[in-house]
Parts: sequence; structure tokens; C-alpha cells
Amino acid sequence: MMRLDIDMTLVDRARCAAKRIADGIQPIIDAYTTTSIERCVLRLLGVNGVDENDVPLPNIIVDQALAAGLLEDGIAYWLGSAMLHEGVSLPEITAKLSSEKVSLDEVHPFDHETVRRAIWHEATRVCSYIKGRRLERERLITGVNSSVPPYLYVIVATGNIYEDVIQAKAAAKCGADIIAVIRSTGQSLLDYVPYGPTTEGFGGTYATQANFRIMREALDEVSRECGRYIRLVNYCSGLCMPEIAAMGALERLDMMLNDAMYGILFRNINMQRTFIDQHFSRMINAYAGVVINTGEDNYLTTADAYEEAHTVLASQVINEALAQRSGLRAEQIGLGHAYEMNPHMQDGFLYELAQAEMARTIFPEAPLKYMPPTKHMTGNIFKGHLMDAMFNLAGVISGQTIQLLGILTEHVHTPHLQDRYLAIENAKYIMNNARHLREEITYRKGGIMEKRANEVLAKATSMLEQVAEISLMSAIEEGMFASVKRERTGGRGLDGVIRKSERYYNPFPEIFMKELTSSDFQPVLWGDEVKG
Amino acid sequence: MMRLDIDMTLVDRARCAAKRIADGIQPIIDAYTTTSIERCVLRLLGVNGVDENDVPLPNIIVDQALAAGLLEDGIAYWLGSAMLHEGVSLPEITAKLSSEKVSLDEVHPFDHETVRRAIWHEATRVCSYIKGRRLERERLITGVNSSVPPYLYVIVATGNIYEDVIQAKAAAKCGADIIAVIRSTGQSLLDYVPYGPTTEGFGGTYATQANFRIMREALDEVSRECGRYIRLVNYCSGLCMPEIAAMGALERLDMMLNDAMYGILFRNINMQRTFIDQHFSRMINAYAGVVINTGEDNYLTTADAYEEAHTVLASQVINEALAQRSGLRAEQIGLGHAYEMNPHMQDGFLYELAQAEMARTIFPEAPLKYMPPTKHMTGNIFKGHLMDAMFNLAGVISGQTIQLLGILTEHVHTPHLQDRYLAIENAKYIMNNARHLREEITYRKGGIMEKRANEVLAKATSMLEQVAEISLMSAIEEGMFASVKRERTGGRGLDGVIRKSERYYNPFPEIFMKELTSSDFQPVLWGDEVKG
Amino acid sequence: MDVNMTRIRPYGDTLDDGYMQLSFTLPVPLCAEARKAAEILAEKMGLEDVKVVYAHSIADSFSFFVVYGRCIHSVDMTAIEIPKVDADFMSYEEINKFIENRIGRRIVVVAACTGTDAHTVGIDAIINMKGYRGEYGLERYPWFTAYNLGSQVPNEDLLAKAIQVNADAILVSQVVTQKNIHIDNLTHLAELVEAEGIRDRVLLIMGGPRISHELAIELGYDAGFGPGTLPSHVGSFIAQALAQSIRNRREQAREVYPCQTNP
Amino acid sequence: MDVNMTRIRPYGDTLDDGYMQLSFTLPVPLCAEARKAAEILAEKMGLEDVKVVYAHSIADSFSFFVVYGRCIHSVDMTAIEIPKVDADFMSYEEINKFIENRIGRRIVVVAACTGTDAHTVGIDAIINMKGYRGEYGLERYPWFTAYNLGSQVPNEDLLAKAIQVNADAILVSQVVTQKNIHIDNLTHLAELVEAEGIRDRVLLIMGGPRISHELAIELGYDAGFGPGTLPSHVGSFIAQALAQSIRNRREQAREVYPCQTNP
Ligand code: B12
Ligand code: B12
Ligand SMILES: Cc1ncc(COP(=O)(O)O)c(C=O)c1O
Ligand SMILES: Cc1ncc(COP(=O)(O)O)c(C=O)c1O
Repeated sequence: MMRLDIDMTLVDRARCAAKRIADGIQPIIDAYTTTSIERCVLRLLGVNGVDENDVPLPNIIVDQALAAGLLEDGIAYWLGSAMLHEGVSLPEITAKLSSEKVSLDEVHPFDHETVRRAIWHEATRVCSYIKGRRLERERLITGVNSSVPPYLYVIVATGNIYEDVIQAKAAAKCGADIIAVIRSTGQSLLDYVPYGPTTEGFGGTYATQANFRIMREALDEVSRECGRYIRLVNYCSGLCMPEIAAMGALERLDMMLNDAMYGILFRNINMQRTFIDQHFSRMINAYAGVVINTGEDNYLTTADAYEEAHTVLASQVINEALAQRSGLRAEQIGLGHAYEMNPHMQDGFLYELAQAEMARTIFPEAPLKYMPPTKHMTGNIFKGHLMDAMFNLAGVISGQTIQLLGILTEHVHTPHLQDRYLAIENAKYIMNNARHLREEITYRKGGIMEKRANEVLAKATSMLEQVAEISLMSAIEEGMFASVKRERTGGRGLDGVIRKSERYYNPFPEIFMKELTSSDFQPVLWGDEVKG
Repeated sequence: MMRLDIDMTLVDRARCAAKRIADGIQPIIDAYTTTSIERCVLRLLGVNGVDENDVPLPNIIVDQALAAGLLEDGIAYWLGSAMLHEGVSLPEITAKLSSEKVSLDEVHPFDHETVRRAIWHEATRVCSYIKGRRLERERLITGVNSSVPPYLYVIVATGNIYEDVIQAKAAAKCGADIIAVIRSTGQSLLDYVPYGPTTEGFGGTYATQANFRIMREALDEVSRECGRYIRLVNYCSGLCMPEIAAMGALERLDMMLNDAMYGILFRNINMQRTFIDQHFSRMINAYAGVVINTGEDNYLTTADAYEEAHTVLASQVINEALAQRSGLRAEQIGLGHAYEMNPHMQDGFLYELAQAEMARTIFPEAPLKYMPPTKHMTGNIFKGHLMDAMFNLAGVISGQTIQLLGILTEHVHTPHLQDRYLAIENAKYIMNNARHLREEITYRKGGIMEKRANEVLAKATSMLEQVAEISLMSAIEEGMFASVKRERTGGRGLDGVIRKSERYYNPFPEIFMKELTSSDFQPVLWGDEVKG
Repeated sequence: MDVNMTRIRPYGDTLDDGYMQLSFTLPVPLCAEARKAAEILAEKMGLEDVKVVYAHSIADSFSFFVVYGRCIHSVDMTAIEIPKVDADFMSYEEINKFIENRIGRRIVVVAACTGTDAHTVGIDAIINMKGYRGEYGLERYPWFTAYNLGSQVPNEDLLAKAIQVNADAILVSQVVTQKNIHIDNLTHLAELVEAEGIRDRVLLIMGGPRISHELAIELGYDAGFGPGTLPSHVGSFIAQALAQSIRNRREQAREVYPCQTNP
Repeated sequence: MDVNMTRIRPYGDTLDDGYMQLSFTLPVPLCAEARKAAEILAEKMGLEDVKVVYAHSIADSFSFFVVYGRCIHSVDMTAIEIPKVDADFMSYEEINKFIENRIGRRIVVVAACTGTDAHTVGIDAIINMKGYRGEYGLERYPWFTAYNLGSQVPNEDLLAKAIQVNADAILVSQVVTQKNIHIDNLTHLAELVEAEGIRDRVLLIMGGPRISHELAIELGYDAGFGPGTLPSHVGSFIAQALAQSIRNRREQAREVYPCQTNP
């Protein structure tokens, strides 16, 4: 039985429009590659490390290829050719390339099939490693205790990975299920991924493969201690979206913030670059059994949560349609939404709850990620703690999957240890104390809440149909999302978008999609819920 | 439509048992008077002030009469006789009596009718003064803005009436509707009422007539400033229950904590004394248009809120039956209940809400007074603030009338100024943000909540029938309420219980009951609710 | 994490960052100067990087502040020595066995919440059958005889009862602490006991939410029990302290009259 | 209430009682000594009657405390002098009229959120048409020309734009303050402006949730605007400061070349 009576014909129309929207950008995704995708290919093929100037080796090699006008063939093609040309192994050739002992433009281009044979083995090897890590996760979550959703998600953000570890372990012991390591401000605009463990970030800690590994190990340790599997999250977004997806897949991250439009709207990253990158990065996420989290909550940090609620829904449906094309299963698509209504609004809680129930109804299989109040949080930590409690209540009543816990000091600083403890205590108290309220209440037919949900749905549907009409890129140009206007050729990173040549080669999409579209692909995502 | 489907036949049976219970103690109420009732009569007749040793004049005179064995006739009888005997006015005779210039045992007993004539005029004069104050309240609340229930009730308790005034005014400006001045520890065991303004109390401020007046004036002032009528509450309980009722009536207090059994159970005051006192004190409250608040919440401070919920309901029904006999209208009977379930209980919120809805359904006209979490409050003020929020939510969902706000420092100290501000902010936020949730949701038929409510009702009904069987006094002797056992002749104050003689005289019950039982008696209690 | 125990500082999100949160109210209308005053006050308390993150006017004449800052003070944990209740905590069975073996008779205790204080839940938790958090109260112990006089008991009555039943221990509960009324009341009881000349024959024990063992020692009591106390804690202490004092008395006796006790 | 403004103390429920609330975490496991350490720390901060009302272990190696106590420090409010934005706040209409009459041309401002900071909501509130809390932003003012460069703008770009459009005022927003990154960034911008030699020709204005006018003055800016700022506040300041500086320049000019300007 539906909890809120929602007009399902509108939902169908919305999804239909989203399909047309996704169709509209597929040609670009198919026709182009990006520097980041190519660097990602290198990473997957084992290229890692930095030179003496701290420039990552994948950047060195891809920049060489780009400068030489070779990138249109795909870095894998030239790497294969170089291997064949020099007659050495993959590790050897990458060492030579990155130390510039071999220059790509001197390499003889081999024929496609030969290159393919040379690369294929390496590519499948890393894929089975990634698959192994996925299975490792499945082993770790099977049988052990698991919390009941909403899962408690908290962030750490000290800027120092070692300090983050302390915070993360403490949070897990307090009851957190999911830990996100927030990135340093500005990392999303870097066109490379920093290297090694880092201890200096602002408002967050750099996403590096070493940091991923350090945190994963720490959480595995604390998982064993707590007898629960603690999930790790990072940000698969910005100019290095595909590379980070690869790093996460290799280091067994469990979730990734990964949105089809976030970078365009909020980081002014070029839209073509973003659409291309997100498609490839999502395949990796899908294959790694990662749950992605989309970023619709961000709309409501600049736009009004009541007025613009429909843009959230519209974006969710688009994110869903695009994600499906990358092979993500519904259970992996953690669509984002947020509790950002002005707390002084009469009946604001009813509207929030209506929207939360609406999302739950429209995306019954998605592990919805519910974001807490942030915009209206002030330095009044006491009031803020209450707003977070009402958010937690809405989460448990509407049956959200992932609850990003609000922190009473949201206006003040990135969370201190005690702030996080209080946030977890808040959630545990509210969710336990009102655990089955969801089953106990029904909403009035034709009431405020039902009306609100259908109104948002209707607006979203008509918006989606309009977007489908004019195309997604034009819609963004017109500022239809988050009231932000971006140009098709504006923003950062367009210079990294390259039209693929006839002989373009990248082994991975084929490997990934084969698995992802097989009926065997049934990643275990959430464990057994041996309820407490 | 009933919000929770409650077995109304059980409710009828419960009320029927309560009637029998009240019948059972009526003979004692009718046959006895108490020192406090007689002192109250003196106060109503204008005797006030203290002697050089700070002994209140009503005590001096009543103690004289008691010592002389005259109290069985009623102090009014002897006061009248003394007036006639000395041929002086009432003020003159009380002056002489209290300065012991005239001794009651030297007074010639006049015949009943003569005495009656002498006293009647004075008695009706004070009654019309009290009525005047009631009408004054009605004038003050008519037409001005009024809050929407639940009304926000907060306490002040500095021990110093002048400091209390500062706190009370600040609270009113923050949005409080009702201010209670908490009494100093131990006042309820004093067999006299302190005199004059006081500045030294522990955990509260002495209830004195001067303190009542000072606070009433301050609140009248702030009422004008805020454009809302701010209500004043004090404690009409303990050994001086009737006297305090009189003081409150004279000083236009709006509410009185006044319970038929609280003193017995929680202050070990003799039960006969208490039953007799409460009956008379309630007539005064009724006549003054005061809303009484009963004290069932106290049960749950010693007993478990889940296990013993039915004792609260049983006591409410008894309090109601007894209050009706004193002429209190249903709208004046603010039955108490409380949100005291262990916060760590799964679904505790559902049980709390079920009980709150149950009370609302069983007593639809009563201005229910809902008490906040206290017992499970710890020094964790952050968690405490959340518990108070859930309480506020239960209050607004279940449509309580009087919401005694929980304070985050409940475990720590009597409220500081900022604690009260935060408590009011909490209530305003929650109640506004979820204002119409009540109208939006319905509870599952046969669900956890409905079952819980009916279970409590069934237990209460069978308890009441048992009490009716063995009599209320025996039930208390057996420890059926609050797990406290009290003996019929135990506790404080039995020495102040006096069997009335044939010629016993007290002019007031007649005056009060005449008005209270007339169909004209329609006190305006809550104003127009010019909703904001 | 490499914590220097000789200079412990508050921890926000990095070791020794010193972060703490304050809230308070100043009795002045809210204005830029009031905000500044809040900041200065925090600085006087030894906070650096003071941030007044919230300022709200209460009723026009008060200002409420939430403040964060980094505390420059530190505490030497290694130098902290606090008196602790000197007892190994035993279980219900162990306590009874201990008394049976070492004392050989039932221990008599009297308990009350004295003065105007009417909060009995705490003392009831320790004494009454029913007990607390799943533990039986002392009344239930076969090797204890407990008298619980209830609430608002005058100190004099408590003492009289103790003398009457020849109590081994007097247990007093104090919950209301406004204006330090509990200190007055507890001091008064200690003086009465002293005056009666029975101080060396009776264990004097206090308890309550704001009571610490330190305070108890300060006021001349034998032990103090704070929040979360279980009946078995108190039982363990009484049994062991009593056994000890019996032993002491025996030894004293031996010293004074060596030949009498050692024939 | 008789408040002595030369020695303001926190108010709990009685004038000058000094009550305040603290919460903090110590990086030690919870034990009696940790509790005591919390108490000692509060005492070092100048609290009396310290009550550790809550102590909770976080993850075995940290202890969280809630503490109440009475602060012995006081603040002399009469001695507080803080720089305040020197402007009479005017309305939208008044500001436009003021500029029309006193300046006689459109004021040009450039604005951005610089460095890696991407929080534009604050600066947008001041600049964009839509404005904030029912007030229009400067873009909407007929007598302002405003360029809003958005977020994550390098200081160099902001300055270049200011020079290019011959701006009267540079408005910079800083929201992220972790590790005082905002101070570094703001200082850097001021240095750039100085180095460019245009400091006397342009108003330098900062804003953000942790910005105060005091900080602005300290870093050599003309004004700083904190939380709750409205576009009209900023507009008023710019208009008046500009009018003033034009007058000053005129007077200076008069002093240097008296005959030229006074023929
Ligand atoms: C229940 C309660 C009441 C009940 C008491 C019922 C009863 N029969 O006890 C009622 C409703 C009657 C009541 C009334 C008042 N109360 Co009251 N009450 C509380 C409340 C909510 C809980 C106390 C409690 O039961 N705690 C549970 C027990 C188990 O904990 P505990 O006492 O700490 O006991 C444990 C230990 O401390 C220890 N222990 C305690 N005593 C002893 C003794 C010994 C010998 C040992 C070994 C151990 C020991 O062991 C126990 C188990 O671990 C508190 C607020 C709170 N949440 O703490 C306020 C509180 C204690 N009350 C308070 C006040 C002021 C009052 C009144 C004076 C208010 C008034 N003016 O009317 C009245 C009057 C009572 C009076 N004359 O004393 C204040 C005290 C403020 C202060 N610090 O001075 C509090 C803190 C509320 C507040 N914030 O204002 N109260
Ligand atoms: C919205 C928001 C975001 C949005 C920003 C969207 C956007 N386009 O602006 C998004 C989601 C993108 C975001 C991201 C991040 N955020 Co953010 N965010 C917030 C949030 C929730 C609200 C800020 C806001 O919009 N306030 C409303 C405006 C109107 O207020 P205001 O900025 O104070 O502006 C007023 C005045 O200050 C003044 N003013 C401001 N600027 C100027 C300039 C001038 C010239 C003048 C005159 C006046 C003026 O006028 C305005 C109107 O009165 C705050 C938390 C909070 N509740 O405060 C965190 C917060 C600011 N973010 C924070 C952080 C750390 C981040 C991240 C760095 C986290 C990360 N590592 O990913 C990222 C990265 C962003 C980056 N690179 O900078 C921290 C900052 C901590 C600190 N003090 O250092 C906060 C406090 C949250 C937290 N507790 O961790 N964030
Ligand atoms: C989808 C998504 N990606 C990334 C981020 C983080 O932003 P940044 O680009 O600063 O890493 C967010 C922030 O909430 C997000 O929602
Ligand atoms: C009905 C009633 N009377 C009186 C009191 C106050 O108690 P005391 O007897 O200490 O004044 C209460 C306390 O809550 C109460 O509920």
C-alpha cells in the first residue's frame, strides 16, 4: 500500500521524459573522451605515483599524449603500442613513459587487434581485483550484525587523514554506520589527484588513494571491533571524477558522492566534460558494488526548499536515468534529497515529511540519501539540535535508507568529536523511540501532505517534459536547475574533452558492461540486517 | 471522530466506580472541619497579618479556639459571637482577638441565627470581591490576543520574589503563557502561611499573599506590554491548602496545583485532613474561576511510567469525581499527566503519544496539563532538550491544553533565565512546525497505540472498581497509588481535624455552592483565541 | 594519539586544539558592545580564537550567547589524587558471604533523606527491596537490617533512630542543593553525631546526585556516593569498612591492654 | 535590576551569580580522575562552584563533559570601544537619492568569494537582484553598477576586474574559516591592492559569517560585515564613505593647489 497517494501516471511521464533527456546527451558521451577518463584508464592499468615535482604520473603521460595529439585514440591504444614497440611489460613501459625515457610521439602505432591483445590481459586482471574487493565487501557484510535503516552517516573533516581516522573510529564506536571523509575545499577544481597521505586540508581532507587506504584499514579494524561493517564514503566528483572512481574501486570504498550535474552547477565545470566523465565513473562504481549518492540536496542550499522542491525531484529522475545507462542497479542509486525548509514555517514539518514520503514512494528501491538541515542552522546549537531531531524523525517515519546526520554546530565549524557524538545520540534516540511510528500512522486523504507531494510531482513532471523538449544542456544554459546558468562551452575542463578517433581504444567499458548487464550481477549491498 | 478507538463502556464503568469512591469519603468531608479550613474562614473574613513573632493572626485565633475546644463550632460562629459579645465590628474584634485582648473562651455563645446575621454580610462582601476579581480576569482575557493551545507553562523558582518577577517577565516576553512560582521546599509541611514578601527560599519561593500580589501586578504589567494575558499559578496544597486557595482567589491567581491525594502520598499528610481540606479549597478555586491542576504526574516520578500508567488514569477519574463535588466545572479541572517513559525504550514515543491521546479522548473538556520528562533527564542537556522536543511534539499532536515546558537543565538546577528561553523556543518551534500534524494523521486500527491505550484503560477501570470496593482510604493504606502506603490516622495534620458540632457554622460553602450550581456560572477561562 | 598526561587540554577535532563550547547570559541589552563583552569574558577565562557564534536578545534586557574558543589552560592528570571509596566492589552473594565470615552478625543501617528534602527515589534505590537497575536494595540482603525513614526527616530523628537500633551506619541522602542547603544540612548531621559521642562507632555515609566522595571526606564523613550508585557499591563499602574498623578496634584494644586480650 | 555596567557578570537566575554552561571533551578515558580534571580545568578558567553534571565516555578514549559553574570574571562594559561601520543606514530609495545628489554618478563595485571558497549565498545576498530578506541586492539599485564574479575567484582576478572597470569598491566574501584560511586570503588581497597602488582609490570591504568590522579594520580594510547584513547596509556605507572620500580628496586638492581649485 502506498503511504501517500501519489499520481503514478505522472511518475511514469516523468521517467519517460528523463529517458528522452538521457537519450539527448548520449551522443556526446559516446563520441568523446576526456583527459580524466584517460588518466583513469592509466590508473586502472597500474600507473600510480608522482614525479619529483609531485605531478601524478597519469597526468604526465596523458599530458604528453594530449600535446602530441594522440589522446583521441585513447591512452590505452598508445600504451599498448608503446609496450609492443619497446617490447616490455606494462609496469616497465609506464616507468619509461613517466620518466620521459620513452616519448609517446616516437611510438609506432600498432594495429588495433594487436594492441587489444596486449592490454586486455592487464585490464581483466585489474577488473578481477576490483571484483575481488567487491566480493570481499560482500563477505564482510554477510552474517555480521547490521544496523536497521536509516543508516547513520557522519562526516569527518579535519584536513588530516590521521586525525580523521581517530574521529572516524570514535564515530563508529558511537554507532555510526557510514563515514564520509570530506574533501578539502577546492579539490574538485584540481585537474589531478594529489598523492600520498595528506595532513593539510581546509574544511576537509584531500582525496588520495593513500588516504582511502588508510581510512579503509582503520574502518575494517573498527568494524571487527564493533561487529558491524562500517562503510566508507568519498567524493567522486570534480575534474577527476573517473580517477577517483577507480581509486575507490581499488580501495573498497562503499559509497561515492557522484552526481551527473553537481560539478556543472556548483563548481562551474564544463557540462560536456561532466556528462562524459560521470558516465564512465559510474560504470566503475557500478562494477565495484559502490552505492552512489547524488547531490540534489545542494539545490536547496541556494534555492528555497519549498519553492524549488520540484527541481530536486526532476534532477533525481534524470540522475536515475543516466545512472541506469552506466549499469548501476536501482539499489545502487542513492538519490539525494534534503530537509531544508525554513524552520519557522508553520507546518514546515508536514511539508518536509510529505516530500520525504514522496521520494520514498517514487523510488522504492533506491537507497535514498537524506540530507539534514544545513542552510537554516545558526550558531544556536540548541535549536539546531532540535532541527536535527525533527529531521531524524522524518527520516525514520518515511523510511529513508541513508541518513546523513545533522550536526548541531553546522553553522560553526566542521564537526568536532563531541558534536558527532551528540548527533549520533540524537539519531539513535529519535529513531529508536519512534521506530515503528511509520507503521502506526496513515496520512489524511486529500490532506496537506498528499496535496503537497502531488504538487511537487506535477511541477517536476512538467519541468522534465520541458527539459526533454529543449535538451538538458539548453535547460542548464537557461538556469532551470538551482537557478544557476552555465554555458555549453563555459566552465572548467572543456580543454580536456577530446573527440574520439576511429581507432579509439579503452578496454574497460566493454569489460564492465558485460558484467553489469549479466543477470549474475547481483551485488550484495546492505548485509543481512540481523536486527538488534 | 475519536482519534484513538477507545472502549467507552470501560470509561463509563471507570467514572461510575469513581462516583462510588467519592461517595465513600463524602461522610468524612461532611462531618469534619480542619484548622486550616477555619483559618481560611478567618482569612476570607479579613484576618491577615502576623504578630511580633511572625505568627499569622489566623493561626493565633484558631489555635486559641482549638485550645479552648471551640473549633468544632466553626471559627465563624465564635467570631460572630465575639463581635456580638463585644459589640464591635469585624476588624475590631479580630484585632482584639489576635492581640489577645479578648479571649474566645470568655465569649458568650450567641444563637445561630444571630451569629449568621452578623457574619453573613462580611462573608458576602468578600465573595463579591472574589467574584469581582474573576470578572476582572474575564475582562482582561476577552478580546486580547491569546495563544493557541497547548499553552506554554513555565516555572520560576529563584527563592526571591523580586528575582522571580524578573524571570517571569522575561519568560512572558519570550512567549510563555503561564507562569508558576514554585514554592520553597518544605512549605507544604508548614501548618501556617508565611507572611509578606520573601526573598529566601530553597528550590522555590514561599507562597505568601504579598508574593502573590507582587507577581500578579508584574504579570499584569507584562500582559499589557505583550498584548496577551499571562496566567499566574501557585500551589494550593499541603497543610494550608484552603488558606492558599483563599489567597489565590483574593489575588487573582489563574491556576492552582490542587490534588485530592498528592499531600497524602507525597508529603505524608494525613488522609482525612487532606480529603476535607481539598473539598473546601476546591470550592474556593471553583468560585474564583481558577483552573486547578492535579498532580498525577508525580506518580511517575517514583513509579515506572509504562507499568503504572493506569494509576495515573485511575487517579484522574477520582480527582474529577471529587472536583465535581466542589462545584468545579469540567473546564476547570486540569487533570495532570506526564511524559515520563524511559527514553531508551523502543517505541516509547508511541506509548507516550497513545497515553496522551487516551487522556484527551477520555477527558475531552478538561484543560489537561501535560508534564514534561523529568525523571529520565540527566546532566546531558543536549539529550534532555531533545526529550523535551518529543514531549512538545506529543503535546501538539494530541492536543493538550496546558504544556508544562521541559527544561534542558532539569537534572541540574531550577531553571536559569536562558534555560527557560531555550525551553520556550523549543516549544514554539516544534508546535509551529508541526501545528496541524494532528489533523493530518490517523492511527492504525488495532495498532500498537490503540492497544496500549485500551490496555491502560482496562487496568485503570479494574483498579477503580477494586478501590470502590474497599474504599479509597483502604486502597491508600494498601499502597495502591504510587506504591506508597499511608495510614488512615498516620501522617501530619490529623490533630487539625475536628468533628463538627451541631452548631458548626461556616458561611462560605453555602455562598459558593449557590453560585457554582446555578446555570449562570459560566466563567470565561481561556479568552478568545484570536489566532496569530 | 599521543596524549601528554601532564598537560591535558580539551579536544575539538585535533589533539590539543583546546576547543570548548560555552553558553551564558549577560544582563545587558543585545548590542555590539554586549557581543564584545561576551568575547572579552571568554578571553578572560583563557580562551583564544573566541567566536561568539550566536547572540540572542532575551526580553530586551538580557543577551544570550553561544561561544566557542580554544582553551589555553591544561591539566596535569598525573598530579590528580582524589580520595576514592576504599572498597572492592562485590556482588550481592559476595557481600553476604563476606559479612557472614568476617563480621558474623547482621549489619544494621539507618537511612533517610533529611531536612526539607523530599527526594526519596535515590535513597530508596539503595535501601528498598526493589533496588535499582536490576539490583536488590539492602533491605533484601539477609546480612543487613535496614531502616529507611523516608523523606524530610529531621537530622535529630535520624540520629535518635540510629542510637535506638544501635546502627553500624547512618546513610543520608541529599538531593536539593540550591544555595548549598545540602552542605549545611550534612554538616549539621555530622556535628550532631560528633556531639553525641558516637562518631567512632558509626559509619557516616552520604549520597545524592551532587555528592562526591571528596565532599564526604571534606565534611568528615566516611564515604560519599554520587549518581549511578548501586546498592552493592554501598553494601561492599559498609561491609569492608566495618570489618576494618572492627579489626582496628581489636588492635587498638590489644595495644592499650596487651595482656587482657592476649592472655 | 540594578546592573553595574563596570562589572558585568553572567546571569543565571540572580544578578551577578555568574552562572555559565560549558561543554568540552578531554582526550582521556572516563574515570574519576578525568572528571576531576574537567573540574580543575573549569576552575582554572575562573569558575567557582563547579559542577560536572554530565560525563560520558566517547569511544573509550575520550570523555565528554557538561559543566556548570559561576564565573568570577567580570567585564567593564563602559570601557568597551569597538569600531563600528561609520554610516547611517538608509533605505533603498534614500541610498539612490544620496548617490544622485552627492556623487552624481553610478557607483561601481566588484564582488567575489575568493580563494578556494565556494560559498556564494552570502555575497549573492548582497549583490544579486533578488537580494535578501525582502531587500533588493545592489544590482537592482539604479545608482550602482555591480559585478559579481561568483565563487572560487583568485584574488588576482578580482583585482584585475576592479582595475578594468575602475571600481569604487571591492567586496570580498569569506565563509570558510578553518585554520584561519580566511585571514590569509584577506590579507593577501589587501597586499595585492596595496601593491597595485590603488588602495586610496578603492573601498575595500569584507563580509561573511565570521567577519566583524573590527577584523576588517585590523586587516586594513574599510569595513567588515557579519551575519545578518542587508544589502542596504552595505549600500549605505559605500555611498557615504565614497562621498566622504571625494570630499576629502577635494579638500586635499585644495590644500595642495589652492589657487587652481579656488580661482
Ligand atoms: C523525582 C523528582 C522529584 C519528586 C520526588 C519524589 C520522591 N519521592 O523522591 C517530586 C515531584 C516530589 C519532586 C519535588 C521537588 N523537587 Co525534585 N526532582 C525530581 C527529579 C525529576 C528526579 C530525582 C530522582 O528521582 N532521581 C533518580 C535517583 C535514582 O537518582 P539520585 O537521587 O541521584 O540517586 C542516586 C545517587 O545519587 C545515589 N544516592 C542518592 N541518595 C543516596 C544516599 C545514599 C546514602 C547513598 C549511598 C547513595 C545515594 O544513589 C542513587 C541511585 O544511583 C529531579 C530532576 C532530575 N532528573 O534529576 C528533580 C530535582 C532533584 N528536584 C528539584 C526540586 C527543586 C524540587 C522541589 C524542591 C521543587 C519545589 N520547590 O517544589 C520539589 C520539592 C521536594 C522537596 N521538598 O525536596 C531540583 C533540585 C535542584 C537543586 N539541585 O537544588 C531538581 C534537580 C529539578 C530541578 N532542576 O529543579 N522532585
Ligand atoms: C550553503 C553551504 C554550502 C553550499 C554553498 C552553496 C553556495 N553556492 O554558496 C555547498 C553545499 C556547496 C557547500 C560546500 C562546502 N561547505 Co559549506 N556551508 C553552507 C552552509 C550550510 C550555509 C552557508 C550559507 O549559505 N549561509 C547563508 C548566507 C546568507 O549567510 P552568510 O554567508 O553569513 O552571508 C551573510 C553575511 O555573512 C554577509 N556576507 C557574506 N559575505 C559577504 C560579503 C560582503 C562583501 C558583505 C558586505 C557581506 C557578506 O551578508 C550575508 C547576508 O546577511 C554553511 C553552514 C551554515 N548553516 O552556516 C556551511 C559551511 C559554511 N560550509 C562549510 C564547509 C567546510 C564547506 C565545504 C568546504 C565542505 C567540503 N570540504 O566539501 C564545502 C566546499 C565549499 C568550498 N569550496 O568552499 C563549513 C565552514 C566551516 C568553517 N567555518 O570553516 C560550514 C560552516 C559548515 C560546517 N559546519 O562544516 N556549503
Ligand atoms: C554530488 C556531490 N559531489 C561533490 C560534493 C563536494 O563538493 P566538492 O566539489 O567541493 O568536493 C558534494 C557536496 O555536497 C556533492 O553533493
Ligand atoms: C498537586 C501538587 N501539589 C503540590 C506540589 C508541590 O509540592 P510541595 O508540596 O513541595 O509544595 C506538586 C508538585 O509537583 C503537585 O503536583
